[in-house]
Amino acid sequence: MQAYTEKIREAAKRLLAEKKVDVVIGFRKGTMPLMNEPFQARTPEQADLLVWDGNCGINLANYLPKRTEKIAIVAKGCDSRNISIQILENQIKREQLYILGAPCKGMTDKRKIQDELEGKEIFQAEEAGGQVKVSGRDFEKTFNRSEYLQENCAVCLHRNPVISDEMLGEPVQEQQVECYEDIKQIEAMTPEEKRKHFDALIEPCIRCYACRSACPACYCPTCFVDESKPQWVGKTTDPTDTRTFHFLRAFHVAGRCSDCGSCERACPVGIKVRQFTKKLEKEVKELYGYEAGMVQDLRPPLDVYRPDDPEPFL
Amino acid sequence: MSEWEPKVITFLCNWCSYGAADLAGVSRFQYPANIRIIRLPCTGRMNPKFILAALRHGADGVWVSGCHPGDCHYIEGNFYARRKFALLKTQLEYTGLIEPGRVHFSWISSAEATIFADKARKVVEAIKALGPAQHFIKKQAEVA
Amino acid sequence: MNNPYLPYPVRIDSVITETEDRNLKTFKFIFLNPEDEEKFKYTAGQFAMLSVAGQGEIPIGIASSPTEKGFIKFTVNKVGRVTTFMHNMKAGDIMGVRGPCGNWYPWDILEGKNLVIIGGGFAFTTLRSSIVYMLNPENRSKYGKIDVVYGARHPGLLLYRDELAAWEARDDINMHITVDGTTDPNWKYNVGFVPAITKQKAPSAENSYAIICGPPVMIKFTLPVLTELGFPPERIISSLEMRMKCGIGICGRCNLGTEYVCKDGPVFTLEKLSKLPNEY
Amino acid sequence: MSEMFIAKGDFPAIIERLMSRYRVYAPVKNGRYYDFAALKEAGAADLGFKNTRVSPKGVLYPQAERMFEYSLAKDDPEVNIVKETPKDFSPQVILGIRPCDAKGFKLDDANFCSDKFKDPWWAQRREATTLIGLACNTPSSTCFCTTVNTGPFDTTGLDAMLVDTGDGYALQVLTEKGKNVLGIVDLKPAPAQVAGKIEELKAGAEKSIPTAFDPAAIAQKETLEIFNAPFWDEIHFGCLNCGTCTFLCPTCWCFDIQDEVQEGTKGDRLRLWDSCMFSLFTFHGSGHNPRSQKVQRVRQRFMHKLKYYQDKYGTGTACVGCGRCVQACPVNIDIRQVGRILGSGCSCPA
Repeated sequence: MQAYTEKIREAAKRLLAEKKVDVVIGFRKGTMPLMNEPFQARTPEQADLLVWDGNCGINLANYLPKRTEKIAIVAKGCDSRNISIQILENQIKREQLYILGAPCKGMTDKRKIQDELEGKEIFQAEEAGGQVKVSGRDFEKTFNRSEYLQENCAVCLHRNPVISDEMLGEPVQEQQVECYEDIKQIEAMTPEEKRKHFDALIEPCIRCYACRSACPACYCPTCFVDESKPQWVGKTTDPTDTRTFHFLRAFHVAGRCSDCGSCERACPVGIKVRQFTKKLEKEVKELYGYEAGMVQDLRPPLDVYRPDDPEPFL
Repeated sequence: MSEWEPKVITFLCNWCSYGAADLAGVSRFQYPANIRIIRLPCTGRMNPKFILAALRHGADGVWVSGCHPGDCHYIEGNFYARRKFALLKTQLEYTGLIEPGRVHFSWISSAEATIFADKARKVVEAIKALGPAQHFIKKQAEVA
Repeated sequence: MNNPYLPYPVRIDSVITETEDRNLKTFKFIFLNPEDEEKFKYTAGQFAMLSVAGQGEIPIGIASSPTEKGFIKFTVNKVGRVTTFMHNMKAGDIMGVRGPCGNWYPWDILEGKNLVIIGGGFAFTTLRSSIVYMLNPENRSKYGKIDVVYGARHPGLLLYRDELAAWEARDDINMHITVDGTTDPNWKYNVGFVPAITKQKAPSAENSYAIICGPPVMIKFTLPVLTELGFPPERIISSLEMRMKCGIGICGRCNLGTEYVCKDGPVFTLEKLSKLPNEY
Repeated sequence: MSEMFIAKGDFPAIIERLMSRYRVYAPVKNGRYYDFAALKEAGAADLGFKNTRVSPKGVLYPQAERMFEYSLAKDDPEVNIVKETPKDFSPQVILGIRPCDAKGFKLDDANFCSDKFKDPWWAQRREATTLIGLACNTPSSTCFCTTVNTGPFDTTGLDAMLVDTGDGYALQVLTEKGKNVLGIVDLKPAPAQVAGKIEELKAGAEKSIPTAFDPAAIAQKETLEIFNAPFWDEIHFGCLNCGTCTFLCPTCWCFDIQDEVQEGTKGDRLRLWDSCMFSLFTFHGSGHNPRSQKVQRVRQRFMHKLKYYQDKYGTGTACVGCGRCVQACPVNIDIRQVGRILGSGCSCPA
């Protein structure tokens, strides 16, 4: 995937020089190993800072809503799906965008690699081929990237961008994976077990709302957690409030979530918040045959109806 | 808890199910007094937050009822509601916030007073069988 | 340990609807514990946190003057959760007041000076406090000429109309009441925006200070007028509004540069403000 | 003051002794991360940590705290009167706090206890708390404490400090408070060679931490010059306004006050951590928001830490270089980089 770096820089310089766009949104190399920082290049010189590798997990679509200038943006499969949702929901106009499609082989899960190192700190990481070599004080270790992908990437079914103006590489082969294994496990639990499972899951939550802020589908003018008249949810880490928050957050992105994993990546305490959203993704797919952002002019499922929709709730 | 009677917050659409409740009343049909009716213009107005709010404030169950699909006074309000309800109910049960049987949905037209009374009995019975709601009630915050 | 977050309990003595749109009401409070009144010793220009149990707290300028004993008064605009709730409260209800908070108009510096007081809309509360304070027989001789320009969108939106009329009748204060427009054929005061009336009345800047409180747009257009009249930035005083929670410079949200508006403000000279980030 | 020594084998017994008299907070491993938690058993304390995920500020300043309570029942003679909630301010110990975090408490003191007002809860907990620190022998790559006027062996905020010498802990008792607390445990004097060992560890640790930026250079700059500088556009871009940095930070003290009502008859006034990263933080009731833009909020955080605090108190930055925000930021915004940019006045590759 690093081969994209050169192509992104080339495209960025060209687009900026030709004044086709005002900015190019991509990543620059992070100061931390296995991290990159979202970055917008405004000049051809800045374009040389753009990079691409397996640490570009944050969904760049998050930086689009309500912008007015012309923007080139690097988009993975998931990013592109969120962009099409945003276009449908009038957050950004298609004409404003020049999409550099990045077929994706998944993003590295820094935490998974860290877990293998018995608390030792990574000073440096290098990605080459399908491997990541990490090193620190007195150690060096190499990992197969495919075994250390973000969980959402490991079960991703749409690695290729669904819209683009220019592709950065050949489409990659889509995975044939069972993507709802953990959801099915939870479904099989008793109500009591489910409650305990989710209570334990969100127990560490500090209610910072990083999951919401990182989400490319969260752009309500006033989030429900910020409403005061009436106040739907309390602001402490009281268990009922935390449950309410996670439930409603997930419900608000039902059918609009591309499972990009930004929420999980952003969570400072490592909560697997995707367990809430993935179930809704599954239901929407089963009930309405809809997958977020896959078809350009198909509105999200809670925005439309069919007269013969199933009624499993009766 | 022998004297415990459940509180069931009931959201009824103004044009159909509320009419049915009204008709059930004037027809002197008996139905349990556990339901507390909140009138909505349309089930399309129904926001999942309302259901969560009811449960957080101590409701033992929630029942939402509106016009039959196709009969909406606003043409399509309940078609939208239907998708919300489907996802909401599954998700509520999936996350274990409530046990199956605490949240009910139905379509009842303004002429169906007997069905209304019947459904009210069934809803209250189902909720009684589950006992008082416990897990999703907002209590005094556990803080320092 | 003295707890600066704990409100003094007060009883609402009266609620007066000030404006025709019914969005502004003046609450008169009496302390439940008389000794609290002594602790709540304030100066004109300060504000207090009004506390409603179950709703929250809001920072509101003190509209009564320290020379008025036995009660405190606040004029509250209905905007958010607490204010809306307060508008439904009645005489006899119990709530809380915490403070006084913040600094005040620099009365020691203002002694011997002429004052031009410019207010717009409902930002007249601490100005009312100041005027009552200065007009008090014990204080009036300490200050020179007092000019007041006070404007509202129309006559029905002016606060404290009885008092305005009484001040109008006095000869130790020059009132310039104005409205943006009116259909009242008997309106006997000025018509025009505050900046225009300020320019027209042209109070002298000689040995004068200006105190200006009002909506941002009024301030924006009045400041050039004051500059034209010869007021330097260090003699133009304003009072800022910010979202506040603690009111005592701890909770952090009213931070502007090195200052906390609730503790180091809300009263600043224009000169001081020009050195602070303009995020207010 | 005097130097003592605790063999590693004796350490659990010492913790237990402390626990018999005090509530003892210590780093405890919780899944992937460490947190400071009140010990239930001595064995749970794990000093093999780098640093905790969330700073120990929560011990003195809980994320959510009941300030007051009141009755809303119409027939209650004291209806609507806000009253203090009884609280436990019994003596407690934070064991294993890092020097940077302890220094952070000192910086927080300036905010919570000013000349005019004292925050009663902070002040009383602070008074009741004894800090037995643990020096950092092997700082993380994200540490930059030495840049911001503290260090891996800095004792300024501590009442006593432990140094891990391999087979045991050397203990320096630094204050009267520390002496009183540790007076209840049997301590042996440190063997002669320990002092040299400590010096060696200290030098090694300090050497391993590079200087990240120059706080003095930031202090010298005009506030409005850096406030209005164009580089904020670049600094803020990636920020998600998630607030993670502020929640983890040992010196982010901003809070919100909320009322919560139970069943309409009684209620609490709570204070909760809040964050300048949230747009609601400064949102007026009228709808006006002085910091409505993301760039303004990001600027506020960094300016407050690196510039305003320096200017207000003259005691350095409101940052202790613990590196938590650098590690946890989901988009890798790095305060060290920001410090360099502020100090140099440009965003050229500094």
